[in-house]
Amino acid sequence: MSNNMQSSISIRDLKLSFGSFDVLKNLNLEIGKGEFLVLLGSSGCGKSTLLNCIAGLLDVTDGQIFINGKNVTWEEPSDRGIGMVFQSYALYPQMTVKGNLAFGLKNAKVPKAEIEKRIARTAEVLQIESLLTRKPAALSGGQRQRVAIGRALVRHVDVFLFDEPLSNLDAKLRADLRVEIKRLHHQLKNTMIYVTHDQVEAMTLADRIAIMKGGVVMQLDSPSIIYNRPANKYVADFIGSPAMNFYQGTLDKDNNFRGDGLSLSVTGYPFEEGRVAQNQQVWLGIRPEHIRSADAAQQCAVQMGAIVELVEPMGSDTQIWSVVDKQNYRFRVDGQTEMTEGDSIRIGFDPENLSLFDRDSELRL
Amino acid sequence: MTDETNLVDGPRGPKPKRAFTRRNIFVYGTLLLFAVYYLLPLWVMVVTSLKGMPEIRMGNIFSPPVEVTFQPWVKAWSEACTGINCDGLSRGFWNSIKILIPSTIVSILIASINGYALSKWRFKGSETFFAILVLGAFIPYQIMIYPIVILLREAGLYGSLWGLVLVHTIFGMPIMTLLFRNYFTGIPDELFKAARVDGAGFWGIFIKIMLPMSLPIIVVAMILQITGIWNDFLFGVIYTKPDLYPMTVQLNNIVNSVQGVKEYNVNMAATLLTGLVPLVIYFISGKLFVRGIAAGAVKG
Amino acid sequence: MKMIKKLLAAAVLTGLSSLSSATELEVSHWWTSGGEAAAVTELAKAFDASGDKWKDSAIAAGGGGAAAIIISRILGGDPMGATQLNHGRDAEELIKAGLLQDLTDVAEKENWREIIRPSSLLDSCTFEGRIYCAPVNIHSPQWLWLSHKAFKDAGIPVPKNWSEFIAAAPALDKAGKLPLAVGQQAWQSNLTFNAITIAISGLEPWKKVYVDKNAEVAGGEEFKKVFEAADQARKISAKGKMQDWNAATAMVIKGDAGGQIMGDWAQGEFQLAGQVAGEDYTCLPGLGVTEMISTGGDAFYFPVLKDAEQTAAQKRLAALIIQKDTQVAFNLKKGSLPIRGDVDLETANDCMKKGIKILAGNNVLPDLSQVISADTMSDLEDLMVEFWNDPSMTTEEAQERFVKVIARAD
Amino acid sequence: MKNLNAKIASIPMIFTALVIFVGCTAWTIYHSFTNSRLLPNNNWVGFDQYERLWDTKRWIVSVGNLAIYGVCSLVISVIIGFVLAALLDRKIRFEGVFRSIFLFPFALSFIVTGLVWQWILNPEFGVQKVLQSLGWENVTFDPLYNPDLVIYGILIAGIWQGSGLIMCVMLAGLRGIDGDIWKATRVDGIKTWKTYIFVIIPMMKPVFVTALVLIASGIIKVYDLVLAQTSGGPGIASEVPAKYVYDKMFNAQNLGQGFAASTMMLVSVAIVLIPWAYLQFGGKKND
Repeated sequence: MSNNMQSSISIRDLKLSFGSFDVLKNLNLEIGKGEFLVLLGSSGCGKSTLLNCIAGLLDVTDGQIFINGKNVTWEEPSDRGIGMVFQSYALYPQMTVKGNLAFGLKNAKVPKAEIEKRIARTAEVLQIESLLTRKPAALSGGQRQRVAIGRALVRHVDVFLFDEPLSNLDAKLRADLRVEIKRLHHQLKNTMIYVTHDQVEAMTLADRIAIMKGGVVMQLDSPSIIYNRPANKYVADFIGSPAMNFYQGTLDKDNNFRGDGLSLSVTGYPFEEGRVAQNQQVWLGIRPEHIRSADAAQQCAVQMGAIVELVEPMGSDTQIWSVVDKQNYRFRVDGQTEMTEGDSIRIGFDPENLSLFDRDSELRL
Repeated sequence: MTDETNLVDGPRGPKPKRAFTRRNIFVYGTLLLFAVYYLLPLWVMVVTSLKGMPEIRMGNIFSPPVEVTFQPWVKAWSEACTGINCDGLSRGFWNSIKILIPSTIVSILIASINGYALSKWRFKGSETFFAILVLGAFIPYQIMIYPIVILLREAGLYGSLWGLVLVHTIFGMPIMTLLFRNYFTGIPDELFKAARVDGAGFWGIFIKIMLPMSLPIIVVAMILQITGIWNDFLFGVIYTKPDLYPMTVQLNNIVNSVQGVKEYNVNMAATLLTGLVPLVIYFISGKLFVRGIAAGAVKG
Repeated sequence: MKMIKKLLAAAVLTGLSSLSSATELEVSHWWTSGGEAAAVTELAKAFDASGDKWKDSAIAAGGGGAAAIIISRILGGDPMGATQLNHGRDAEELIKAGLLQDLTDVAEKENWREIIRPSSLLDSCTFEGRIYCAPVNIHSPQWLWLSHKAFKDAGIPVPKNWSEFIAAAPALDKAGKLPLAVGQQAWQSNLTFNAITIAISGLEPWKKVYVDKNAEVAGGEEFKKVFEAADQARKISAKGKMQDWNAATAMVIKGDAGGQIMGDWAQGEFQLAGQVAGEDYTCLPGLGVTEMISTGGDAFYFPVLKDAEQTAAQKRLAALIIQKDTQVAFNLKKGSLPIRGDVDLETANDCMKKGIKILAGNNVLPDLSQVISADTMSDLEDLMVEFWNDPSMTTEEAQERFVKVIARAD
Repeated sequence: MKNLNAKIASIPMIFTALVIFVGCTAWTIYHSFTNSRLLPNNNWVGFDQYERLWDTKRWIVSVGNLAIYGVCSLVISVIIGFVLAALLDRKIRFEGVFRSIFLFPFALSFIVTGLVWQWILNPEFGVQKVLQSLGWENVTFDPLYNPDLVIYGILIAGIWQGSGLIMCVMLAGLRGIDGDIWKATRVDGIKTWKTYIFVIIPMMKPVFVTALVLIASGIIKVYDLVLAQTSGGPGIASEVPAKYVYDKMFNAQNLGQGFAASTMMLVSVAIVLIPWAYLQFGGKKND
């Protein structure tokens, strides 16, 4: 019925309010077939709420949801052609792994042979064949989450929804399973929507990331664009660790930035088309990894002298907190650095790596 | 993205909800049905206590009184007779108050000390005593009734107010101790250790740090004990004398000593009066009451 | 506010009264029905008038339950000043334990041996030659009380004995009356059965079973008849739904029931309702068959108290109870017989006079509580209350269990 | 000495645990093997009291009543408690009001409960009369006066008083269930009632066990309720063990018999308690 074939899920003017509080505000989103979309944001931004609306677990206040071209706004979750994986795994504790995988299918009256076939296939894909007769209590966290993924998998659906699936796992398992999910996506080519607050997960997994705040999508783009050309100051600040350095100042017509002890020309900065600072009040941001030091600084368009205040060795690299004219400049150097506190060094950066934001709208210039 | 018009079709916004779905009728219907079952006796008590005897004989126990009279209440409170004493339930009420106040205070005080010692000052054997105490909550009272009569007699407390206070303290101890022990266990050890480093001792820490912090649990304990002690019948009848009979015992006496015709309206007024204190506590304390019984759920 | 004032006033009053020289004695009893309360008020008045203070502590739990509370208080070491107790075996162990006051000196001074009639009353207060209780009245449980109104409504004459009564039952039933009213408490079932026993079996088998504990007789022909008679009685009482004895009496008074087997204390209820013996109701001692009554009754015991003042007051109360005036005043209200032969009961009604006559003829037998222990009594009560209320229990089964109880009895 | 103050402060607890709970229980058990009458004595008679006890119709009836009352009140309280809790958990309006209504009888004493239901079930004035006056002339509804039904009459009152507590325990259990489980069943398309039966109830096993222990340990103590409602009648049709103990100890002045009966009560509690303790503490290893 729809010629909207490349779009797997589309969300139109979605609104959700609890009482007078709007959790989601007129949200529009198009998710392509086979796309891996990550909803990223800090807690309370509405990302899980959005996922629950897509799943049909929450009734929307206004707007529409289409999955595979079909209007599912009023459909039950089980009729939407989705599978879902939860943070707490939500396995049925009294059933074996096999029972967990089969429960929904049996209930949907899928023939027995078909159920067996699907379970066998799923178990193989997820490498949980040996666990089928165990109960969830006898599984490790990672194994449980595989089973939970398996439960979504056996449903043979086009859309997978993940609600912070890795948050309950320890760091190492999380990294392993992340890779696994990515591999799975390559293998199955399903549409996947993945909610997380972890930017590493987001950056590594996503085809596109939707950064949310206060029920609104701040930016929807590929990870590299989000990282390199954040659409506003919030996104710039949220993505990247350590966070971006920010300085206040004014930008004159000749592209000279002045403020916070900095005075430089931003010639070479890739301005957004048609965007101009309203009253020349701007934020200037620079990512720590774009600040060069020592010899590398000599090649930079902007250079200055700084004092090392604090050295934080992290193993593979080292974070340096330096001060120029009472302003902090955080940056990253090689792990083998010999810089120590109190050293006078030279640092520098290039204008094309900067980010400029309007002070009022906080939008990227 | 491509064809806007196509997409705007179909359902939009919240799924339409009808008030009278089968589910709603079932849910609210069942709840209302049970609400009637639970409320009916209260209603019957109230209406019966406000009717005159002729109306009770003629009418329907569920119907509201045609002519409201407060005479049964007056009689139940201050005129109903047991033997030649005709001072109604009022004596039992004041007796219950007399029993209630010291019993509640003493039992909570002792239980809070127990809980404190058990959570922060464990000594060899303390866990064993605690286990015995908790298991003791499940022992039928009947098995301990008689030996306690002997113990109280030997202590010279039998029949006295303090004897009954002691009995309430003893039988309230398992659940109360459990309550306080669990609460104090939840208070970080660091706080306790810091106080010890500062030189405070067993009692110092208890009075200056633990007690002020335990106000919420004390309220819960009080609700539990007040309703429990107020509603007690068995201990009141066995361990006190008629002078000190609590309200429940006196209620039973008044209802069972028939002089002439049974006055059901007076009986119901007396019953309501006796239930009033715990009911008021219940409706005032609301959620705390629920918390109390949830905490006391292991009681028995 | 008013309440507080009242309280203060009460506190002041009690404070004042304890200042005076009167000694306060707490007296426990289980007289809680209307007629009983009226009678006990007479005792209290007399005691207060003598300068002491009667502190009433009535226990409404029916004889058995009240005795439990009384005994546990005596055992618990916080006894009352005086207490009603069935004289008989209830008290034996208490006396043995030295918990009850020896009244021998009072008895000698007041010459109880001479006054108290029948002398068996004093005998049951005597233990190893010492006297421990003051009998207050004679109660005989074997009376059939009949409502004239009920029979009139049914259009038949008032029966003169048990068999006539049984014969009249269908007519009463037809007239919408409950033929026989029996309260559902265990002691009432037992009392009714015992009265029927004496009427049906006569004296000798009764004595063999209850005094000698002869199980063979209990299982024999005579008692088979007793159980059959009891079965008839239970059938004509089956529709009654009351618990208390005075609720049953009330039905007789109102004419809703034909009759009730109850002790002579029921008299008090009729009197209180303003009814006249012979006109409004008829009483048949020994159910009109065997004109015998048992000389049980109430007696006061005086637990040992530490305070000398109170001990003296106890003895004063003991003496007072036996005195003529007290006896008359109390027994007239209570409907029971006085414990001395020399009182003038001119004012007594028909029923009491019948009793006095039987007593004078010395047609007496011991009270149940004097010949069997509380334990056996409770076994009997358990059996009888079940028999009375469970129509499916056959007479054979009941008798079989009865034999077992008697065989075990002491 | 270390912890001296703590030990001193624990004296009341130690006293209660050892002297009352252990000592008094042992004392009673010991004396159940004597022929103590009004006063306790040491005349050892072996199992005589127990033989007599189990040969006594009233005790058998009492135990039977307790069994009926116990099983019914376990089953019904758990069903009512769970159904109400489940309904309240369905995000309904006026949840607080309903909860208050279901729980308030728990604040009332058994004496009050017994008297109210005695009144409502009174055939002369209560439900029976109302039904008859509504036109069902031949209806009889007098459970308290029918030996075969009386225990159910008491049951109605007992459940009225106690099921609110079970509802509370169940509600706490339901609220403790991970919300994701519910979401998972919706995604799987499981019907609500199926979810309760196959997923939620199995998950609430510990809550059910707690509820059962709660009810069971309360049942054995039932005394006030029977006393107020029927006094054991009609006949001995509604007698219960706790009342037997009390009557034998104090009325019949046969302590030995009362002690034997109370010891049997303890034994039956142990029968309930030991499997529970096993489940509660032994079962943890499997989790």
